[in-house]
Amino acid sequence: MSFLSSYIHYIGCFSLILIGLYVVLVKPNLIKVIIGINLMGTGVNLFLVTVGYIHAGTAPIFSEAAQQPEGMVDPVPQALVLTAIVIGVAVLALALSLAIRVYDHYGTLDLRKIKALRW
Amino acid sequence: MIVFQTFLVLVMIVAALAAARFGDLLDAVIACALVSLMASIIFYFLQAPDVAMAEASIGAGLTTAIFIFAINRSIRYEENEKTD
Amino acid sequence: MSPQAILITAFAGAGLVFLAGKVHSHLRDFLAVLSSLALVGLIAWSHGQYGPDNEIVYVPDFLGMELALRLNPLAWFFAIYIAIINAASVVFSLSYMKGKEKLGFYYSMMLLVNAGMLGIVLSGDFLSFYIFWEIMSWSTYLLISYRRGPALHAGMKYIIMSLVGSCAMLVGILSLYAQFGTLQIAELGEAIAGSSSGYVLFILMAMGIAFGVKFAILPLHTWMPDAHSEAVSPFSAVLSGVLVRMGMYGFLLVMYSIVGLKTILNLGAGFFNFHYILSWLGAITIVIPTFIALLQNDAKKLLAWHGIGQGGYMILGMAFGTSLGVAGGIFHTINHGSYIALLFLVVGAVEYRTGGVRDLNRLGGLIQRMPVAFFGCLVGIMGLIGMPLTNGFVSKWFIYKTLITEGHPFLAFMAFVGTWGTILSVYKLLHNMFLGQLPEKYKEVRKAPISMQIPILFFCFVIFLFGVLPGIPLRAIQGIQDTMGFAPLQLTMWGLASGAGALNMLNICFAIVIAFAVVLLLMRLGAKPRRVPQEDSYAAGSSVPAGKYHHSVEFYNPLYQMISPYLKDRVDQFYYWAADKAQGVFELTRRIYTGYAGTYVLYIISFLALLIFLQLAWEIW
Amino acid sequence: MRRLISLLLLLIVALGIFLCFSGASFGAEGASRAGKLTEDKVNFGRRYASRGLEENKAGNIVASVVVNYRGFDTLGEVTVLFIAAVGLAAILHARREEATPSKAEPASLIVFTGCRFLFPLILLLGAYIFIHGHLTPGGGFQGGAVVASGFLLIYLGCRGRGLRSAGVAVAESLSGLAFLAVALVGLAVGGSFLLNFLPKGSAFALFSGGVIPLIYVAIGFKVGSELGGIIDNLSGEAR
Repeated sequence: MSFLSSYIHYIGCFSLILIGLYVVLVKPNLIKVIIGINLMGTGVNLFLVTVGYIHAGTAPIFSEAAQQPEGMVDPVPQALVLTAIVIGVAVLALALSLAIRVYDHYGTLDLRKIKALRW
Repeated sequence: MIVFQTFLVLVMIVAALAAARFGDLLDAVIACALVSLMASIIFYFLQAPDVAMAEASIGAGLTTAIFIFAINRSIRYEENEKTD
Repeated sequence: MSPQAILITAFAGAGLVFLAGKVHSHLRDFLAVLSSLALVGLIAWSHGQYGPDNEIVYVPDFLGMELALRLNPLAWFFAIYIAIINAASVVFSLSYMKGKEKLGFYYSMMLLVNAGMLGIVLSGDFLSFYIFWEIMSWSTYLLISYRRGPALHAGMKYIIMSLVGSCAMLVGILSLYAQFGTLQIAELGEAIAGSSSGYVLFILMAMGIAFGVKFAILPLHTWMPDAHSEAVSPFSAVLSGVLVRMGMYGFLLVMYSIVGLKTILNLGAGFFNFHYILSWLGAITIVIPTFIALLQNDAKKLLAWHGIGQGGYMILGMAFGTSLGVAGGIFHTINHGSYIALLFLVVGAVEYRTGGVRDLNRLGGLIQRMPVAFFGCLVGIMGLIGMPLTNGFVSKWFIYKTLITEGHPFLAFMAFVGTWGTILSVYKLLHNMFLGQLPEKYKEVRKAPISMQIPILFFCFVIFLFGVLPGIPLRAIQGIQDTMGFAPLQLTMWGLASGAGALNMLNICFAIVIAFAVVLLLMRLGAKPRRVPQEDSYAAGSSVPAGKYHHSVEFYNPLYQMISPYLKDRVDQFYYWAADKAQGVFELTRRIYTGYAGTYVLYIISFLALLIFLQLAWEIW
Repeated sequence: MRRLISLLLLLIVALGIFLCFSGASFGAEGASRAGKLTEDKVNFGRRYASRGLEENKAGNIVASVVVNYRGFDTLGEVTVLFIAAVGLAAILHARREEATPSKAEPASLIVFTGCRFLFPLILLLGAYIFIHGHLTPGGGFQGGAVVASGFLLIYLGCRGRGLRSAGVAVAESLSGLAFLAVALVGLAVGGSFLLNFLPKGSAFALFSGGVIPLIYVAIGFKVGSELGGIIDNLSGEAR
């Protein structure tokens, strides 16, 4: 149990990153590759927030003036992840729009079949 | 509480594996949304309610919708994956 | 006149001509001729003004080095030679290039090549030498590829070989700087005297590759025929006449001005000493290209191969380091410049009047249509062969005499063989262009315009002048040799006064004039020649259409069939083969880019995994 | 084959990651970390958490960090978002002209009415989230995303209706300009970009935190309109 409590979050986020990497490595479908990148992004976000966590911490939000700041978790990774999520969705949309254009042009999303990508 | 979080993480990993595995891209995207949802709940447990909100609305909501739009405009099923 | 003024004139001329080309074509032509003639004048005026007054540091501190210009006998000699040939071909260009496009660019590039070459000979340190060398190389590239199409390929071949040479030269220069901390040519001469012979050999090799490419010594010659057949004729004259001979200047500079006579002669041991190898290279450079020239049907290619072959004589003369031989080599350089430029101009004139025809099988009988060009061609090939009364005779005499007195009968024999090949092939040139039957389509050909005749006649005059009075250039050459520490030759205005092999051109001149008069007299006394109409010949009882009857087609066919298997340009083939293989290797590296995003990620992950693996392995060990 | 190699490589990477993090367990304040956590100059998170309330009078420290302490990052992030949206519109523009009108059936009346009913509520929720960003969890990004999901609902449920591109562009530009203007006023008033120049008010009140609510509202509008525009572009409705 102590192992679980120590590492389960790390296991979760690195599993996501590795699964995402695996998808990017192996899958030839462009949308699948983007899904993989999305999974990796989620994993990285999770990792950053996990790093900022401290045991028995409270959220970095004061609800009353008397609350002590000592027990708060680190707010900086949270702010970082907040922006990262929004940027992530914008970049994702851009990638998907490119995928749509690729599909319009080549009629396929299979990266192995798109010869023009070859240099 | 840690047991619940472990459960969430396991569900998330299984969902991610499913997203990697499914040949139907729509299924994969739904699995992806599940991953985001689980991540969102984990964020909440990690005392990051702001991030949890963002992940829930953007990761689980908008991203899924955008994926679905894209699939709608291209193809739904992954091609036969011949390992080369 | 300071060297700076000369260079400023040269470069400003190039720039101004380009600008004038935007304004008006006559202004451009006028400026081009004016600036090239002004250069000749300036350089001629600066004759004899050597010494410390004319050593100018024009950039005092460039990366801790001084960039300097200087004027000495060697530089002056080459400068006037460059300027004259360039001026002649600019004058020739006036009508040859008329109506072509991008003329402003053409003229300014001609002047820029000129300026680059002047910069090379006037530079007093190796850095500016290198800079001007590159200016020359690149503007030459632009001029070779001026006509586009296949010319681009020829230009590419040239510039690639030239760049290889430049890189080798840069290696040599950097090594010199690292070794001695200076690039001033005057200081290098003293500094290098104490260094080991291996190092000297390395410098000579590195520089020799650069100069050899420019000079078209045999294994490095392959760019030249292509470049010539694609370049415009006036530029061919410059290219073969002077630009190639910058290699000669470089050899002279490095071998005799910097390394010094004594060191050069003691370089290497036994049979593998430096001047043996150089002279054998020269001998091979004479024989093979001369016979390849025999097989050419393109007039300019033929001349280009001769340009390569004649370089061998210069190397032969220069390699031995005797005063006679070096004088012969330098003299042969300018002689070659005069008659090869003349021949290229003649071919250019023929090409101009016949509408771009250079194929020797399709020309003929132009003697009556273009008498001046014929005369020029005749004088040019006389010089090329080395007939008495021409300057080629004198310089070849020097070289042969050097070979014989130095005891190299084989080399001398090879030089003679080269001369025979020259005679055969240039006779083909003369005959196929000017003698024989005039094809129907050239009935209306007019003689060359006056601006073409002037350079042609000028070079004819130079050839005869230096042939009869070789003392004029030889005295200047003696000035060069004094600065290099050669024993002085005993010169007279007519030739050599020294004992064995004394040469008196005046006597020879008289002898030839008398012989000529006798022959003329005999011909007058004998039967009068009769002009034979073209159709008046035996053709198995039926008359042959005039257009079919042409003597000059496949001129040396039997000989050709005999020697052509031995004379393939295998060096060129080898280069192409090497380029092909290299391209194959580079194609292989393109396989890395599979166009599949997963593969790229795979590379990154592999690298990451490698790092992790190494780290883990490190900890275990 | 490829799969095998990939798995092998990932295994090595996973091993490396595992070895990296085997020492640092989750949520623990180890001896080295604890020592530094209390130093404000070293641990910015600690500094923001301990001083954020008194400096900005904003209860939500994350909002303080996003808008004020790290406001410049947010400006850059909004720029990235803008560029992505513009790029997406440019990429899909060509397609848009030739797009045929969607042949999808209109939604049923219940869905249609439900969507129309829910839409203002969702907008209200989004507005609430970004207006209260400095007090409660949430803020411009989350609120903007909620607003955008309201538009998404309209796209899904009420075919043929949607954002007007001009309106989206105006809202987006104005909100971006508002962000910049607030930041520049700070530069003009106090000499530093993004200075919190307004009176802070008392903590935990709606009008507190100086410029933080203002900027968060601007970000909310901007994110909402940009994500809405992205949805608009991607949904491919020809209008």
